Amino acid sequence: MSEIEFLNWVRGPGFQIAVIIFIAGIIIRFAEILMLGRKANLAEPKGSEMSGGLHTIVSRSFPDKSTFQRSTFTVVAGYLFHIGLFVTIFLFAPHILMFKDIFGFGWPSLPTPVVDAMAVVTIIALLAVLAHRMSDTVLKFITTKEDYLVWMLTILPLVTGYMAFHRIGMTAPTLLALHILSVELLLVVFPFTKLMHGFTFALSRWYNGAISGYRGVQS
Amino acid sequence: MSSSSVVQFNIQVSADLTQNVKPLLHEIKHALDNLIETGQTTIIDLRSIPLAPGEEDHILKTLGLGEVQAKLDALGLSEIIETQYAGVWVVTHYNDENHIISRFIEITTMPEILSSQTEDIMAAYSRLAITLQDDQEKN
Amino acid sequence: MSASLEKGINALKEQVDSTVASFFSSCVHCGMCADACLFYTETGCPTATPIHKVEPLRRIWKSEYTLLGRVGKMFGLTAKVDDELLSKWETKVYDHCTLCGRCSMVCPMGIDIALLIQKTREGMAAAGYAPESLIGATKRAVTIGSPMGVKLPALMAQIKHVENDTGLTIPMDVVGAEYMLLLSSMEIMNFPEFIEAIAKIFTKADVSWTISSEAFEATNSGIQIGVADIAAELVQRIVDAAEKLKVKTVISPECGHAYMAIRWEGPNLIGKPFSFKVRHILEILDEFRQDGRLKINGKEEQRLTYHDPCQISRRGGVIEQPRNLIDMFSDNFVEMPDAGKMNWCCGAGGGVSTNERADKVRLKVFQRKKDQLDEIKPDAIISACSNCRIHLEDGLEEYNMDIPLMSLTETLAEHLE
Amino acid sequence: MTNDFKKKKSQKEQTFGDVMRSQGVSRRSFLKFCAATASMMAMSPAMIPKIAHALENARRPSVIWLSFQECTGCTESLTRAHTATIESLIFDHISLDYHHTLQAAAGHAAEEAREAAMEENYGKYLLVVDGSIPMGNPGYSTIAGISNYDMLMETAKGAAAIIAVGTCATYGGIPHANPNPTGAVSVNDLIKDKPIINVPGCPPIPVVITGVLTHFLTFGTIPELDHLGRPKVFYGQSIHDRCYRRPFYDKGLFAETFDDEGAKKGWCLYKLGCKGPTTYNACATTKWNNGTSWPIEAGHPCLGCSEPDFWDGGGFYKSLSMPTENITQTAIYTAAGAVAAGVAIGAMNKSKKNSAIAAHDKTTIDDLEK
Amino acid sequence: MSERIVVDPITRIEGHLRIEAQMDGNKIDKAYSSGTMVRGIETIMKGRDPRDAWAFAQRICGVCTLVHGLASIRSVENALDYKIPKNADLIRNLMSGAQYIHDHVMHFYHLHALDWVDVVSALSADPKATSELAQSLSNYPKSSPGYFADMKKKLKGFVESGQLGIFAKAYWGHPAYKLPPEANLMAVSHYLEALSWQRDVARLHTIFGGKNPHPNFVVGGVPCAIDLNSDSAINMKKLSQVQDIINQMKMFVDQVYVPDTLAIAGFYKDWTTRGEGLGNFLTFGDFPSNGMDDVSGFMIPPGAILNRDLSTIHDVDMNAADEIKEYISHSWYDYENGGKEAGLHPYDGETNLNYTGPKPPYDHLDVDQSYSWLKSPRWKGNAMEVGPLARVLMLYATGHDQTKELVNMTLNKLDVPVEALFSTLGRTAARTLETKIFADQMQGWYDDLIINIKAGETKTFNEVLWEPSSWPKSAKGVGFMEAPRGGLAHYIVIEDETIKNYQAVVPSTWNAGPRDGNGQPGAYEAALEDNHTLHDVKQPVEILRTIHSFDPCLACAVHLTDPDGEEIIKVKVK
Repeated sequence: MSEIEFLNWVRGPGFQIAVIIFIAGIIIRFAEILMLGRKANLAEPKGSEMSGGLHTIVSRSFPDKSTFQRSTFTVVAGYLFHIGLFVTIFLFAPHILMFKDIFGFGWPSLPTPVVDAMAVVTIIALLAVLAHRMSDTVLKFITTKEDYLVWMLTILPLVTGYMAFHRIGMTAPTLLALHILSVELLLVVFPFTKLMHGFTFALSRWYNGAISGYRGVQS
Repeated sequence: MSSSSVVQFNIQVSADLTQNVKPLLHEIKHALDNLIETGQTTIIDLRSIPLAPGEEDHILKTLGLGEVQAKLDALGLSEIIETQYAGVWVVTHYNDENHIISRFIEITTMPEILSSQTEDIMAAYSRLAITLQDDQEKN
Repeated sequence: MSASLEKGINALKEQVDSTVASFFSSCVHCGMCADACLFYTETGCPTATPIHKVEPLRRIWKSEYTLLGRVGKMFGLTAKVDDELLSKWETKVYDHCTLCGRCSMVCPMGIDIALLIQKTREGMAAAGYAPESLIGATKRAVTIGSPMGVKLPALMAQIKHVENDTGLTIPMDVVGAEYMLLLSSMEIMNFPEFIEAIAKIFTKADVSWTISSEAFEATNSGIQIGVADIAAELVQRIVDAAEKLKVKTVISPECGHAYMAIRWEGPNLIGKPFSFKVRHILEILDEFRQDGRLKINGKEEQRLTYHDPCQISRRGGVIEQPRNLIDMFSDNFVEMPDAGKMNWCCGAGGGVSTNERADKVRLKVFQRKKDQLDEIKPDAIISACSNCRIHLEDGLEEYNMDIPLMSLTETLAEHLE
Repeated sequence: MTNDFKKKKSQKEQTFGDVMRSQGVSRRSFLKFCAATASMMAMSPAMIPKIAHALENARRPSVIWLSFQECTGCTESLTRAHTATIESLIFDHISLDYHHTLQAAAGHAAEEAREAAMEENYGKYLLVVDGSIPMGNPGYSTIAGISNYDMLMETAKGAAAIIAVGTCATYGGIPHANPNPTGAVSVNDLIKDKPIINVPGCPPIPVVITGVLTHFLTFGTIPELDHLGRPKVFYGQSIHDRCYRRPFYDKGLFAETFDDEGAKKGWCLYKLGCKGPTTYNACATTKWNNGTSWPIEAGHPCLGCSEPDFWDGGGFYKSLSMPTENITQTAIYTAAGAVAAGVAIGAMNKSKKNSAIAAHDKTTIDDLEK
Repeated sequence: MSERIVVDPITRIEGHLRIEAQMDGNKIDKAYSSGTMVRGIETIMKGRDPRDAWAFAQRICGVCTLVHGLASIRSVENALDYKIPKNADLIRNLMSGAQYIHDHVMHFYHLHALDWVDVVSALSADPKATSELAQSLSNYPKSSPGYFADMKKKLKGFVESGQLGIFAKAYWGHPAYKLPPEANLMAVSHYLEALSWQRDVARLHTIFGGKNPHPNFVVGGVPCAIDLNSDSAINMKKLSQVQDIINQMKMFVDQVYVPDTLAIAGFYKDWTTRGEGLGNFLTFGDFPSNGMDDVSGFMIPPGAILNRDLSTIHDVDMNAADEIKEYISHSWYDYENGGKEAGLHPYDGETNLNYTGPKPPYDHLDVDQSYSWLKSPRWKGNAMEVGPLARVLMLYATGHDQTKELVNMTLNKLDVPVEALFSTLGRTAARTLETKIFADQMQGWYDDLIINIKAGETKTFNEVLWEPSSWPKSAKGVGFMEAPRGGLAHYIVIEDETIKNYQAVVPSTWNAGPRDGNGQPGAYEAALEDNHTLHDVKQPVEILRTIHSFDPCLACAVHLTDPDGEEIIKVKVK
């Protein structure tokens, strides 16, 4: 297979397969979760599930002072790579074109050098996260193979994307194809790993907030 | 013919698009320094550098026009121009139809193409000898 | 597979619902829950990481309720729940967790880890992996009516004592009373001052109240050990008594998990809404305050602080009320760091105090409370949970701290006109 | 009269230097020619003396040009070369002994010319091929009743080297595009035992064709090739890397349509589908038709024509970051299917849980004490 | 028994053409024209983005290089009712006009001239006499004795090298060559001049389309933006280059091409009485001044002429189901809808490959069965000739002043009657005359463009229908034009934003197509059957003259599609 054939494959059938697994996986995962159901709370409510749930969806993005002090690294590095991922995925002009092709609409992009710098920051943040994970007593203890796999699959599109943009090491079509392929791998594992938190975070935060909200506590 | 507009020095130049212009001028500076220090000459093929429309004109304009301008007629016209920076020459070759076929910036005391070539000198010698012999025979 | 293990696994399967599934789906192993757990912060032992403690439940969710896990299970790739796992996890789940729910508050994914532990205990208990002392307490609660073995005569004796001391009447089995007061065994046996204080306040506030001779015990060992069937049985006793006496409101005393059990879990355990209201004593007192039924005489000048019992504050939503009440008699109130819904557990809730095996660790993790107290150096501590009180006293003694400890209700009663 | 055209064996071995001298070309002119040649071959000016020496001694080889499934665009492109013009090429550099579009002879005579050139220059002639070869059926393309495959194999046998000109000959090109109705293949799909230089492009840049020819004629060697068999001097860098619009890409300034402000100011054409980033060719430096312009300068995105399978790259106006298939439709169908599957799987979960509840065995204190 | 002679390959054309002639003694009795190569571009185009179609269609032919691109663009615009800015029409006219001039000159000198010009004879020319001849014809500057002496020297050196290259094995010395040595030397010189000239004028395409061959187009306008203040758009510098090119075109056509044609024609007047062929002529019309919807603004009017009757111009309806149909009685195709005998309008056209010819290598085709990859298009059942002759006749018949003037001048100069137009030579002359008309017209389009730009109108592209989501669910359209070789029409059916069917009905199918079911021959065949006696059947230069007068361009003429219909024959590896 020539490199352009490879590129055509990852842009065509490969991408389709990845999207099919991604979408089907997510929907199935949600069905799996939601259809398990949850018993209605019979206790006399003191507050609102809805307002508690909605509040928590937002509020858990902002740790309280004491938590921030205790988990400074996790919070800062987490913020950095999440923002970095958001910027590099959603605010890079070529990516927006892809979304436009799929959704039918686009949005403004950030200047390429900003995205480029952000990619570097994100890669560094992810490396730091890994180093932290491998050195911190708790993290080392609770980390599973899946965590390393997911880390690898998350940083791979960034690294290949960075290499493709700066054309490091291989020919441009190969680099671009590898970049797209790495994204496809990410899409494929997404629904079946902890990456799913990208979607279920809202659900779990909502439940947490709803449980507390019902009792009149803001969580 | 458009290409007969040999070297146009008064063209309006817009923003420096590719950012190749400045490095090129710096390279010329280094080559000049090298020429002074070691006597080594440098030739830069302008066609090998990706330039935006208008940039070649910008370079030529920056280099300006110096004291020496020579024209060759060898399989089409050639123009050899010393720029306002002595030692920096712009050599432009045209084909029979007056199309530019190549353009070089040479950093040298004198471009090789201007010198008489040994083979040509030898051929000239024998031609001259024959002419003189013919004259002798005629007379 | 042994029958008990099978039963345990089945119990775990029953526990998985959409909340559990969404929680496990969201965990990214960030480890922030560890920093929120005093069992980790004070021991430095990573096995105390909250999310780690719910591994048995996670395995059941994964292998039974996820596509990938089910496929993996077919090929023997998905991790299994077995006796070895459960026995290993027994201490993690019972000794190293007070169900304080602080981890549930910091998880960036919003995972209610305390809830998951509660559910895990259901499986552990069903499979026979519960601490002996908790089993004993539960047995006493079911058979005798109180985990500490307090029977009606003991209560009546204490009441008699109080009535003699104060000249007040403590109404028993008054049909049609507005409030029915529950008491925890500890209050009956260790802090009869509490009964006295209530009698004093209620009399002054002029409310109709009563204690049921058939269901006076507020605590619920079923909740602590994690056996819903037993918890429901214990709740049912109170419901029956309250219905029999036709009271409007049942008052949960100064006991954290009792409030949780009767107020929030009760109706769900018995499967139907209550025909009466349930309030914590502090809620009632605060209502009195609002209604102007409490007149205060003189103020404490001591530097007071308030220890939030987890099940009342963070898990129960009674946070403002104690502070309103303290304000009535104190001008020198100081909050601990992280006070309110983020306050740290004393270290003995969730059945840990009952679990003799955990005595050492609960005193060790008291260090956290000590640090909090060291920072503000109060003259006295007020709390509103008899379980907290006992453990705080133990802790203060262990760490040679000479700080008096007071019950909010009792202190309030002292300051009544 | 044809007698005048009888070969004079003694003169056949003339070198290029001899030809130049016999035409009275001076050394200086020759050097100038070499300078232009170096420039055309994208070689460093430092190579000029070497080129001069090599050219001096270069012979005028026989070239056989075969056209198969093609559009003649490659030949047309060859005629547009301004350095080593087609005239100087066919009169001075090479002996173009067979070329459909240009040769005078037709029919049997044309075939005789090919056969004669093959016989007389066996092992030495250069074979140039444009067009793909249909393997679906020999009848899909014939010349003189001979299938393209047979003619290629027969002619390749005695060739010193083969130059595959154009994307059809190098990678199969447009006939090879999906669904490849004639089973078109490239030259190097069929020939494995000869050196092959691939000169792709649809068509290739005129001076790249002559540049490659000249390189072979000058040095008698195959230039350094990349992994796709392309001469690195011309195909060593991507269009994007040498594009004068690259700074706009880096700044994130893109033309959104063909005549908006961006288009007028020469902003990057990435959003309009430019394949420059994945295309290796010399357009950005050599430009087209004597440096007049090139597609991107003329406002059109690069089609990627020097790359294999560029026809199947998912649309010329779809940018490289866009999927080539209709993902929206895929997503909608998938979602619909997945909802059904999800409901089924969810129902399995639900029933599993219900059976667990049904299997609930009430726990009593006796159980606990066991 | 009569002899069957075969000319394959027909060289100096685009594509792969084979002619078989059934002889009656030395006279051609029946001629058979066969296209021998097929690629399947129409099949390949199915399912693709209609906006991409032009690039595929353009690769139908690299000689006509832009015409299929333009016809394709127009078909999409017609289907979508997509209006384009005035500037885009003017630039397209300029590009198309340049194509004519470039293509016709190259055809004359590089593809056709060697049928009339004996290169060997040029070696015996007197440069001085050649110079006098040249100067008597025009004031083209390169006509000094020294110039022709140089040319002769160059040619001599070439011949003496012993490697004749492209001139090897031709029919040099054939008695059919009638030019004096001086005319031959002049023509050979101009052969070389034209090579260099074409290189230069092709740059017009490069300026607007980025390259040549295969310049770029875009549905909805042209890709090049206009901005006089930008280095990176069409600016004054580029426009003045265009003006220079137009001047060069005009100069060469006026001073070299037209005089050479007339001079050479003067020696071959016998060729005004043969090679007529069908006598039916067809044009689709082109070069709009007011968009493709306004036929009255076309420079070349559409119409059909039957049986040489110039007084009656029949209307042509591109979309009428009963006018244009393609037949496959003698073509290697099969119609699912109607079989071998049916004729299909291009919207319903099919191209199912069905090779039934002899297995290569073969000597003769079976002309009673299918014998070509070309179909047989017919207009209202009539075989029609398209191309320069059809256009000149159409312009002549509709009273186009310059055409009348040029035609009359030519007839007078050659001293032949008007019937001489219907011949091999008439066809070649018509090509020269229309080149002159286009070379003059180029300036008009250029001036209009400049006026527009100076008035501040710089729009070159209409983005309104660019996004496929804005298109109707289904649409069909025809993009027609006059290509240098004749009327060209691309038919497109668009469904769900992709191409459902695509059919190109091209000039060489009209001209080079095989017989239809009624035995009615195509234009090549009919022309060859008209009064062709071969002097030497082994050197059939006469066939080349008539065939080349049509300027064959075969790649375009070849259809094909469904791979299902193909018969796979294993290739034997020797």
